[in-house]
Amino acid sequence: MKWLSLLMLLPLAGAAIVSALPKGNDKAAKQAALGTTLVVMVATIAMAVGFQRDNVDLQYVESYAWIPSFGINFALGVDAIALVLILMSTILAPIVVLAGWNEAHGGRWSVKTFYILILVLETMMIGVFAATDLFLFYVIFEAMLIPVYFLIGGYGSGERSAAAVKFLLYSLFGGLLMLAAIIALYVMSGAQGGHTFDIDKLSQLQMSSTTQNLLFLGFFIAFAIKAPVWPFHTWLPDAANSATPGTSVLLLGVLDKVGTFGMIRYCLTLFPDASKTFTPLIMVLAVISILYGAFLAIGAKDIKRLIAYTSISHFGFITMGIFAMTSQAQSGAILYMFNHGFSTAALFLVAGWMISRRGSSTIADFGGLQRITPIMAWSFFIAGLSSLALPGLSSFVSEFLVLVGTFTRYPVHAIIATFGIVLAALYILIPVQKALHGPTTPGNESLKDLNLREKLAIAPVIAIIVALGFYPSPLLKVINPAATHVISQMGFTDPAPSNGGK
Amino acid sequence: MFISNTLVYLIALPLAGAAILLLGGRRTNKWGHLLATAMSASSFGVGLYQLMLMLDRPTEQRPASQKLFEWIHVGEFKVDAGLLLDQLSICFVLLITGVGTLIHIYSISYMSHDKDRRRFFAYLNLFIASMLLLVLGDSYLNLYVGWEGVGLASYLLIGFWNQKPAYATASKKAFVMNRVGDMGLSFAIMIAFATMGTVSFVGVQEQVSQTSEAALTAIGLMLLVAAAGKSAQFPLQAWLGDAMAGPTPVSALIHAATMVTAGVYLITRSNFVFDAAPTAQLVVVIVGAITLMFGALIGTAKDDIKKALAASTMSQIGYMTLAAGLGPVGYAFAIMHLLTHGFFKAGMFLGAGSVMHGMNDEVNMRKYGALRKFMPITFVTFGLGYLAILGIPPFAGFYSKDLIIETAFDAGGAKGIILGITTLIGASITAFYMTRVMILTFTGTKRWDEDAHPHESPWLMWLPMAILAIGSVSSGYLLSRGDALENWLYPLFDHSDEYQKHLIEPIIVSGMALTMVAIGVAVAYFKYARQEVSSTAPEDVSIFTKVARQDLMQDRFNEAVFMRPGQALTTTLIAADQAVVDGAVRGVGQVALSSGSALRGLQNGYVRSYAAIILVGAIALIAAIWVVVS
Amino acid sequence: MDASNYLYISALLFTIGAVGVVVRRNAIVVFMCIELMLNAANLSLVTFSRINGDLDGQVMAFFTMVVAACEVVVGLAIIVAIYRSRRSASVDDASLLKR
Amino acid sequence: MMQLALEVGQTAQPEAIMFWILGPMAVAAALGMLLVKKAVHSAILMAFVMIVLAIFYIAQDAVFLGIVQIVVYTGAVMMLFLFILMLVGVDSSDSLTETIPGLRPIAITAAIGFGGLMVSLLGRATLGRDAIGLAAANADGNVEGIAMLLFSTYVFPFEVVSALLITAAMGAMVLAHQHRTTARPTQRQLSINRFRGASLGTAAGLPGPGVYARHNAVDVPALLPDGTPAPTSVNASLEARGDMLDYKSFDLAEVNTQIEEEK
Repeated sequence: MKWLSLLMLLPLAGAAIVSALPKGNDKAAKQAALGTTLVVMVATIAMAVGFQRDNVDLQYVESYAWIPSFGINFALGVDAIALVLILMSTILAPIVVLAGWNEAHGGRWSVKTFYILILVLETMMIGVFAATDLFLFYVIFEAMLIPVYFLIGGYGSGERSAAAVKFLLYSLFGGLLMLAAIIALYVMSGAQGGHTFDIDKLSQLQMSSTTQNLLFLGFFIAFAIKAPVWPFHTWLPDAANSATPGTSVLLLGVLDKVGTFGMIRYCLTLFPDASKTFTPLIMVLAVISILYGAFLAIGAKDIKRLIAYTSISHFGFITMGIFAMTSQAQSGAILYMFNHGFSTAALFLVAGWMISRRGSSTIADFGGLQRITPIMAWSFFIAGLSSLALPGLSSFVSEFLVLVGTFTRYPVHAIIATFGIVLAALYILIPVQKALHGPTTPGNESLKDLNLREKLAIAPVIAIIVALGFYPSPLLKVINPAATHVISQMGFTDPAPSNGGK
Repeated sequence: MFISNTLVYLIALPLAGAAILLLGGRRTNKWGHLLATAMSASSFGVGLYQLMLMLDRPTEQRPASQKLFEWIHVGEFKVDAGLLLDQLSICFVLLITGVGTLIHIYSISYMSHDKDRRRFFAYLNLFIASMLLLVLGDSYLNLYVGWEGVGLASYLLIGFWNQKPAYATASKKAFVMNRVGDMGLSFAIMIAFATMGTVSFVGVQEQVSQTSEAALTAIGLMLLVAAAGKSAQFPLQAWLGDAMAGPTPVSALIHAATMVTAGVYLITRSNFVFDAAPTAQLVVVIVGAITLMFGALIGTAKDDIKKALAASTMSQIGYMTLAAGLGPVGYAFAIMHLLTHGFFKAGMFLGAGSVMHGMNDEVNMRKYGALRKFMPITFVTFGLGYLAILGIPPFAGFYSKDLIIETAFDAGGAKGIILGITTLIGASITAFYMTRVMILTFTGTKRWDEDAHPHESPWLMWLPMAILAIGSVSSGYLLSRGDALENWLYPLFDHSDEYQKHLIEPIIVSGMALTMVAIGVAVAYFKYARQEVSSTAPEDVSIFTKVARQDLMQDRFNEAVFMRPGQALTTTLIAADQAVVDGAVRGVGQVALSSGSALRGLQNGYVRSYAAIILVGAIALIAAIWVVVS
Repeated sequence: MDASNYLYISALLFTIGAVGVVVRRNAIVVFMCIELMLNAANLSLVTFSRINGDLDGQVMAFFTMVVAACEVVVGLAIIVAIYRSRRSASVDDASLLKR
Repeated sequence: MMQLALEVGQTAQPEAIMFWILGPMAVAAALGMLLVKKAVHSAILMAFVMIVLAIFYIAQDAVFLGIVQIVVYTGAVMMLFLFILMLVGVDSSDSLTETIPGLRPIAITAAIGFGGLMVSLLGRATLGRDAIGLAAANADGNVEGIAMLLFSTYVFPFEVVSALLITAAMGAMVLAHQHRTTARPTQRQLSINRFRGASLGTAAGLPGPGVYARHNAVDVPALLPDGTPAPTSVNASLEARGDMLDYKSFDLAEVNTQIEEEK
């Protein structure tokens, strides 16, 4: 069964259905979108069940000739990393639709358009992780910008157009560098046995170290902007601040993962030597991201901005894990990508509800919500705890794996990064104190608690956060072989216990 | 090792209680407190059952373990969700569930007027579960889960009345300072994994002999940082006083009897590490000594009864830490003091709660006085705890504290003398401030506010106090009779360097200790019982008192060294992010824009100037050709 | 007689034509200067033809003449059209392209 | 100087003589084109340059082109220019003052640079190489040679060029065609306008030049009955060109406005 193309076609079909609906029937559009995303989610889970977890090769491989004269194929396939991320994306999609039931109202265009954009975006989210042809990957990588651009610019708030343009410019700049590198790879492949965009074949290319370094940078900067890694991060707070909460979830939860996913799939695989050359630099950038994002989050006055900054910190952890080159750090980083999707989703969705009820996103405008809207407050609190990596919640497992794995090879980096956990406590507890605790401030007395739809949306997210905190094994068992494979391909093995030099 | 499959119920019962109460919401308001108490009590029951099972087994079979499921397996990093119940943890299990249950019972009445009582009990159960996980975890990482779990429960309970901004701040402060300690624990785990390849207690113990002392010292010091954070030891002690914002039963359970002693548990549990790292041990002792004096000094100046008790707690844990740092001999005494302290300090806190209950939640001791007649049971239970903490024979503190003082002297040399004298002076100051608390609260003249109507608390409240008072009286004797606790814990600790002969005869040490205590009591008596006590704190006091009232400047220090620079850094970074990082990007755009508008001047619309530009371009082209040709 | 002398004079005429295009404002004079440049180029072509000993250069010059004729026709028509609407034959007055 | 004289003497063949006489004249005429104020003069100078070029062509064995140059350029194209000049008339565009600041220095500098570069490049490229000459190519006659090439090798471009010519003619017609936006005024309408206009002063038409004037020439204004010159009596183009004589000089200083009744 052609699972992957089916997965990609389903949301498109949903989009077609939504677009065929009569004008003005918003409810039907929402229901169709929700139904589609649920079907996709079920299909993805069905696919994931059949995944052979000890097989490190690509699975569910499909390939169709697309532009034969350039050797371009519509080639799909997943390894464990891609599978996990696709799973995350497709689980998040219905949650986002359900949670943001009313966020399309008041946009520049119709509600129908909003859901068409979301569904098209879902197709691309699946495609970008499943693509095994570099050209296909690039096309989707760039094409994803289009729906997001319209989602931010058309349905956001505040300076949405400026934010959308900033997002687009940053991403296009990175994409341009990557395009140059991709063309270079293509040309070189022509000189070494036939033009191709196939990743496997491209990874066999022989190139000088200078070439490899340059091409690596082309890819890495594109992914670092996407991820985002300091100092390429400034688009994220603006975009997250202006986008609707649902869009922000997809933006931070899924789209940004393309960056870190790309680092593993493309940077490490295609340019192993250059990766090693640049690892010291990248590790430093990652550590800076961790602390920098945390500090900015501590000082943030706007709740959406705060969440965006925390994500910068978390992406620092992911990047650090990827380049630390130990199986713990690698597994941790991959697991972190999955977990971060959910903890950020929870934070953003609840923050979105808070903001839509209060009509303000300034933290200082809230106060004493715990007594007015206990369920909403608790949801936010648990999401926050997950974000600060409290043991027993999912982020802890991944964050600790990253730290412990990094420590075995880069103790200094790991130690500095660990200071991030104290800062994390601050950046979560400060808004918790200001918004949820304290006396109920004027303007908050009559806020309504979560309704059934919202509870239904947030419950699975929190369930996943808690469940994976206590029992991450099912995911880890899928991830581990892939992570170990990446490490061994790079020629690394886990450092043996040093016994402290005895 | 014995494989048990019932250990999990210890944790599962209170955890289920917490889950039911939190998820059940208002529906469980009516019976929630009862369920929580029942869960705690049944967990205690399971603990007793486990103890019986343990006693049935031969010594080397006593530790029991249970593997629940595979938690994190990545490469060589293998951590199972596993529980370990040995002679050390059973002490804690019984203390936690026992005292915990008593405090549940107490809280039923104490919190009966609070409309959020259900939530309070849910948190209490959550705390019990986390604390049990802390002491039952079979690896440092499992311990870590419980470690942060109790931190969370503590955060929730300190901030239980978080509608008051100060209380919310106190809870945040506690959590963040605890996190600093947690960071130490993270480091310890990381170093342990990097050097030994394992993080389980058993694994680390096996690997100690193959590991360099430097690594072990590093692990030990990091564990000490963790312990300092959780146990309010110097320099991470500042949160404990503020933590008194929580309801009094919380102070009794978490911030006196159980959670704050987790640091001592951690050090004792890691005895194999510390035994092999003398430097780390020395630092432990120093931290303990500093804290015991620090806490004691703060205690002398506090008028808030709970804060005085909190300072006392800090000081007493300093004793335990000091003992734990003295090596194999000290571990058992640290644990003994921990257990007796659990009884008498919890009892006194509950007594304080009872007093507050009768005095409209007044905490200022200067507004008490002469409560003996109105609250006889509270007076008696509190008084028994008082005698215990002073170390008057035959009360519990006598057995445990004297042993620590003895051991301190036994350390030998200058170290022994310094430590011994420190502990003796600490005992004297303890006697002073505890006597002060007693006198100010229960004797002397009435200094109440007019609307105060002191009365004895209901039986649900005094019963736990009474039980704890019995513990304060008897636990010391029971635990030290025939060195019961020492022998019980004996198999866990390394006794390669057997008991040294006492350098000073125990009886002399006891004599010295009692003399010091008597001096302390006497000073307090003359200062507070023989003079009129004003109901407001006098302002014309010595600089030392002023400093002590401000907790020896600990908050000022933290503010000046960490908070203000941190805030400045944050503000700077935010500005810099806008100006420099984002500014660089926007600068590029600006350059493009301004060069565009500069170049736009060339497009003036006049065909002739375009033609001139073409001409110049042609010249450039020809010049280029010319250069290439030549 | 060195044939390259013709080339020099061609270069000179071409340069003069180019300057004329830039400095004169009357569209008709500008046009004439363009014609001058084309003719200078033609002279070069003819000279090249002579230097190389074949007639391709002359054919090329012939084509240039035809194209130049077309250009003149269309160009002058444009001038007339512009003059009609703007009452001016100054190229500076036809500067609607700016900004 | 000696050397130059010698060379001139050595190359004192007919072609060289012709070149050294006509070449400077052509350059001078081209320069004059830039410098004279009136477009008509430019056109005349241009025509001269073209004729010189035609002679050069013929001198270089390009008889056909030389003739075509005279017929097409000097005859047709330049006449076209003159026609258009007449149509457009004269206006301020003939002024030689520069209106775009800095353009003239740039143009002159560029011209010197351009010319210098061209000359030096040409010097490098051709100096010291003898021309092959067209004697062989023109063996069958120049016209026949060109015809051979045009209708064989270059037949396709030739056809394309013919299409271009036709298109250009079409284009010129389209561009020159005037769209009327209002109905053409009838004679009646014109007549009404003339008499119902703002003043009756022009009802009889503009005064012709030279009326009541001392000179009967187009550039002499008519005099009004009170003896002052009438500015409207001289063609505006003449005025714009400054070709008009100063009419003040035609002012009748002493006019006896007292009309004596004839008896």
